[in-house]
Amino acid sequence: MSRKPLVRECPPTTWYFRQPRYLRYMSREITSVFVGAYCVLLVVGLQRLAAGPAAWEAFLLGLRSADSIVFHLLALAATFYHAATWFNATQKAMPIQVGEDFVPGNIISGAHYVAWAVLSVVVLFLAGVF
Amino acid sequence: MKERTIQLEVLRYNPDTDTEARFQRYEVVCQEEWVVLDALNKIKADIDPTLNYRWSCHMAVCGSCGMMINGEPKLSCHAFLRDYEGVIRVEPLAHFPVERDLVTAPDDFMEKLKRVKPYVIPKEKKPISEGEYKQTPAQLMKFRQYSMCINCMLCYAACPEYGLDPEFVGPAALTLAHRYNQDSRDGGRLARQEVVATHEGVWTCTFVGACSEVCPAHVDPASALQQMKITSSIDWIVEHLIPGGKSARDTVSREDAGDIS
Amino acid sequence: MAKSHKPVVWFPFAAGGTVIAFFLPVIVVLTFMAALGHVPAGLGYERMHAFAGSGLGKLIIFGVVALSLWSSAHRLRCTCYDFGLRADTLVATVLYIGAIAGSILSAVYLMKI
Amino acid sequence: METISTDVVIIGAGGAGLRAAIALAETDPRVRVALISKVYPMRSHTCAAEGGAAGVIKPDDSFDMHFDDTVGGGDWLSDQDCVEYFIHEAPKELLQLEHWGCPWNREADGSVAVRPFGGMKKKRTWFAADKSGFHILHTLFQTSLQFPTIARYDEYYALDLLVDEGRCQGVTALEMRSGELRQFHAKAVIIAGGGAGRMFPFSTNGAIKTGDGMAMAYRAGAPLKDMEFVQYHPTGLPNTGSLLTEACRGEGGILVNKNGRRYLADYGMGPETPVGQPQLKTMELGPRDRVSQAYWHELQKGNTVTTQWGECVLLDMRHLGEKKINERLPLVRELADAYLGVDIVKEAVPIRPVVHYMMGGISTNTAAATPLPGLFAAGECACVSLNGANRLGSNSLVELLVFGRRAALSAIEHVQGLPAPNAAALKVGADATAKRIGELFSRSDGTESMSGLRKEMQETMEKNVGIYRTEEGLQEGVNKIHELRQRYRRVKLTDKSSVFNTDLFQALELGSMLDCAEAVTVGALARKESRGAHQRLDYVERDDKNFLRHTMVYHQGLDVPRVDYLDVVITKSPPGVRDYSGDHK
Ligand SMILES: Cc1cc2nc3c(=O)[nH]c(=O)nc-3n(C[C@H](O)[C@H](O)[C@H](O)COP(=O)(O)OP(=O)(O)OC[C@H]3O[C@@H](n4cnc5c(N)ncnc54)[C@H](O)[C@@H]3O)c2cc1C
Ligand code: SF4
Ligand code: F3S
Ligand code: FES
Repeated sequence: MSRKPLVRECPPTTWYFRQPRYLRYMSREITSVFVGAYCVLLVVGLQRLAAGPAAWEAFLLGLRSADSIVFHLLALAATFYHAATWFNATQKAMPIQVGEDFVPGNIISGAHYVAWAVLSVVVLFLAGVF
Repeated sequence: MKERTIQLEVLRYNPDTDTEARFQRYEVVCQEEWVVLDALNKIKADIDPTLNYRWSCHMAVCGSCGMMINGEPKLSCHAFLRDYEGVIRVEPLAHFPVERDLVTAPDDFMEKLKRVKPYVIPKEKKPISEGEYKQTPAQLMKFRQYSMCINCMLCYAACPEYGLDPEFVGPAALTLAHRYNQDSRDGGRLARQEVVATHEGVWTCTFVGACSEVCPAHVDPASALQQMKITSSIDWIVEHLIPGGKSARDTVSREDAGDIS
Repeated sequence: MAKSHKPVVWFPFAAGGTVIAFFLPVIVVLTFMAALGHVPAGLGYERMHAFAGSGLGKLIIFGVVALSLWSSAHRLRCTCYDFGLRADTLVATVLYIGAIAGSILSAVYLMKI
Repeated sequence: METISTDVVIIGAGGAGLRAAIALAETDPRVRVALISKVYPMRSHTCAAEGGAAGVIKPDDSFDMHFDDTVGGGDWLSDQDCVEYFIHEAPKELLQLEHWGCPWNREADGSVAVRPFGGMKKKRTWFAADKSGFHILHTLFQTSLQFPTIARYDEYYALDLLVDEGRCQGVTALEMRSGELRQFHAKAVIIAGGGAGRMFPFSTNGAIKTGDGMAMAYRAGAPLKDMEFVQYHPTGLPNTGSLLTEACRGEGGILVNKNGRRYLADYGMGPETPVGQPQLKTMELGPRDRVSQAYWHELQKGNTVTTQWGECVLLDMRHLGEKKINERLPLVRELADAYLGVDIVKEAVPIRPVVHYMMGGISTNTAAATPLPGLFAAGECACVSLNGANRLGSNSLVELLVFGRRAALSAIEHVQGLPAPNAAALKVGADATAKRIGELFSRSDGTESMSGLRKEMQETMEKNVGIYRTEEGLQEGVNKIHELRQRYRRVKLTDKSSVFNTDLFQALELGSMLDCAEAVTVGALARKESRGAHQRLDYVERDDKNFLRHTMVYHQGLDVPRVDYLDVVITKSPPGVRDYSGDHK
């Protein structure tokens, strides 16, 4: 038998350079780094809040650094990107059938976007932004 | 008819003579509306009879002619020359061993298809003489999309998780399980869970979504797999967190599994 | 092939993903405003303390923090694998423990408020 | 050479082969089955069938009507005992598929839906959108996976039947990926190798439809029956030959010439029916032979539309509306759009007749048995004489099921009590195959190019054995194919590798097609009448006195084959007039 199948490995550490869609996937996954880091910041904030008014004010003041601004920009991008990919995915995870037809995916995702916008406005309002 | 000369760069590998693959460039006079497969056929007939690849239907339904075209998994009978500029690079489907030239070995995929029990395990048996199982158009639509898979394996070539972990049952096979799970005539879901709800089953999928993007039959395996993750999670909760849930489940699934033969 | 216990980690991941999507962007906006020096009124000590002091507030804060932590820990675990880090058990242990620790700490702090 | 011993070998894993395999496994789990196919089962050409499968199921329909439609559609060349058996088995088989999960379209109440089809008096075509064959094939393939007694040999190219003591007892096959020759020893062989449309340059058939099964049986001494009846489908895409299913017309599409006239009314299928209200068995729902022939006449009259792909007529479906088109004809829309750039919702599609189906094939009786003991055949490669001189659309998919199963039952009966094959005797045949292949590889005086010969064959078939035929043209065809068969002995193999050598397989396929082509031309020359798909300009009438008979062609080595005849079985329907004028008159 002269069979000698050639195995062309999928390069384990660089595969995501092969197609643009893989890069898009990886950037979605990378958002977790910033989300995670931001969560740590929230935990720290809670600790400060528990420690009393002075600690809390110091914490707020501490946010005002160049590093913090850069970090916030990144976190903002990451959370927005996460939100968009997540809402776009809902139509896949939970298709809704009404009668024979399925509700078009963009309606399901669209509804999520609307709910998201409303929720965000409510939070901003409660936080006294306007 | 408009003609156009195109350059194809095709991966060649002959186990009889080669130790590694190499690219070979062909120049082919094509017609504007041709697909890549037409160009390959022309090479085979007029330029180089030693070039090997699979094809049959030329209408995107038999699933034989999947290849990487400029790095993207495609049916070559559905890859229109009008969509390409410059040199077109043709390689065998990624993530499968290359038997020769553009011919890959699909054994792993075939084995996985079989593993998911892709046939009706009837909820209630009934003889042919009693006619058809009633199924409303709505019940049909529930699974029809998932029954459209032509087994072309493009999704396997697109899914990096399959490339990284060949144990992964993979998008098309799992979607086929979902197709039967969703069929109103079927009662075999729990039997299929033995494959679906494992690490190599849906849990290797990280929802890259490439499978659905390349699927020529619009099957949307990514969606099927997400849905199965949700049902598998609910199953798990029933089995482990609800008292009596596990034993009840087990009896059902044993009956289901025993029902076939 | 045995059935996987992945749902234990996946279910909270999915819940967390939803929480992140709906809540984190706006929360980031709030602290970002603070970072820029425009602290929203609601972030003042009094109002924050009152909010975190209430039962519902505690629940919401804990839910958001714990689920988001878990979700990002889980996703990071997969990402490590995708980058070629094959010590999955180790990575998972470290990250999940980290997430759990973070959640416990939040709970402790919340109890103090 | 490795020997694989089994009980029944099936060659071909399309609809017919898979149905046979399942029937064997279900009927007797002790029978070992070897299922050989040159492609993975789901690549078989059954997957390309679009329209649907006919079987009496609705209360307003009757077996008698299905019988009359089939016999009349076949221009009385069908064996009526066979048709009788077929129509009664048809609904059972379709229901069986339903129980196995085939996603048939449904009525609102959950019962299966049926659609109208050409030449059928009632709506009786079961369908799964316009991917009926695809769903049938995949349902069968997936169902077959649960039977451990079915051993599959995917991508094995079957070569020669092994015959000993006058019984067919096996076959030789090349494992395509290693290039190794294997011999299969069995007590019975079922051929389900599909059609041979690739003899023609312009065909709806996939690359694999090269008549290997027919040629194999033919070379082993079994006669080919009625090979001159080649069906042209009236509506193919003019460039690729891809089929636009008859369901396009069943759903209400109309055919018009360059003047916008619904020309079918001029060829005995009128009067015109209102647009969008198709009536059964008239106008666009006439039988395929008549509709294709009408195109030819329009071409002669200069009424066709000249396109960059040649002379066409137009298939207009715009009035069906987007919703119905998407629901019932999604594939058609996709095909026309992708390959021709025409959106059927907005434009009429140019189409022309295209070679589609072989009515003829390995001669079998109603029990699916060939005259060679131990050899059975089913599907398009067989001629059980259901389709006569013209197959009705949607009868073929059911034929696969009915006679695939029948072949299995006959084979089981046949193997009872048979001794194990005599391995030494069969090896003689296998060695002959090995020698043949070896010679092909080592041939140094090869002068004929494979693709060159293939092209000449296809051109000959198109030119001389088309929709309308003449003595002169057919004689030329016979001579030319005969010459090509001689030249084929010097065909040159460029690729001498052992692994997946498609150059080799194409050469072998060419050999099969040349054998089939010779049977087609010789049979057509001898049949001096016009009947169904066999139309002669020099003998324009049907001649029941001399030709109410099946043509039987026997292989004679490199010589011109011998032609013989066999009477048609008539039970209750004497030859009559084929009437497609609707209820008008
Ligand atoms: C485009 C199209 C549309 C159609 N639509 C309809 C329709 O709507 N309704 C209808 O009733 N009919 C339709 N038909 C006809 C019908 O589909 C075919 O007649 C039928 O599918 C043939 O099935 P089969 O099982 O005989 O062969 P196939 O499905 O062609 O299978 C042949 C098998 O034989 C194997 N084989 C061949 N040679 C060898 C060899 N040398 N060694 C090993 N294996 C071999 C192949 O691998 C394959 O598995 C259509 C046909 C076409 C082409
Ligand atoms: S799911 Fe789509 S891409 Fe994957 S095998 Fe099926 S048809 Fe091909
Ligand atoms: S690409 Fe792969 S990871 Fe999942 S969503 Fe598709 S199977
Ligand atoms: S040739 Fe059949 S899918 Fe491309």
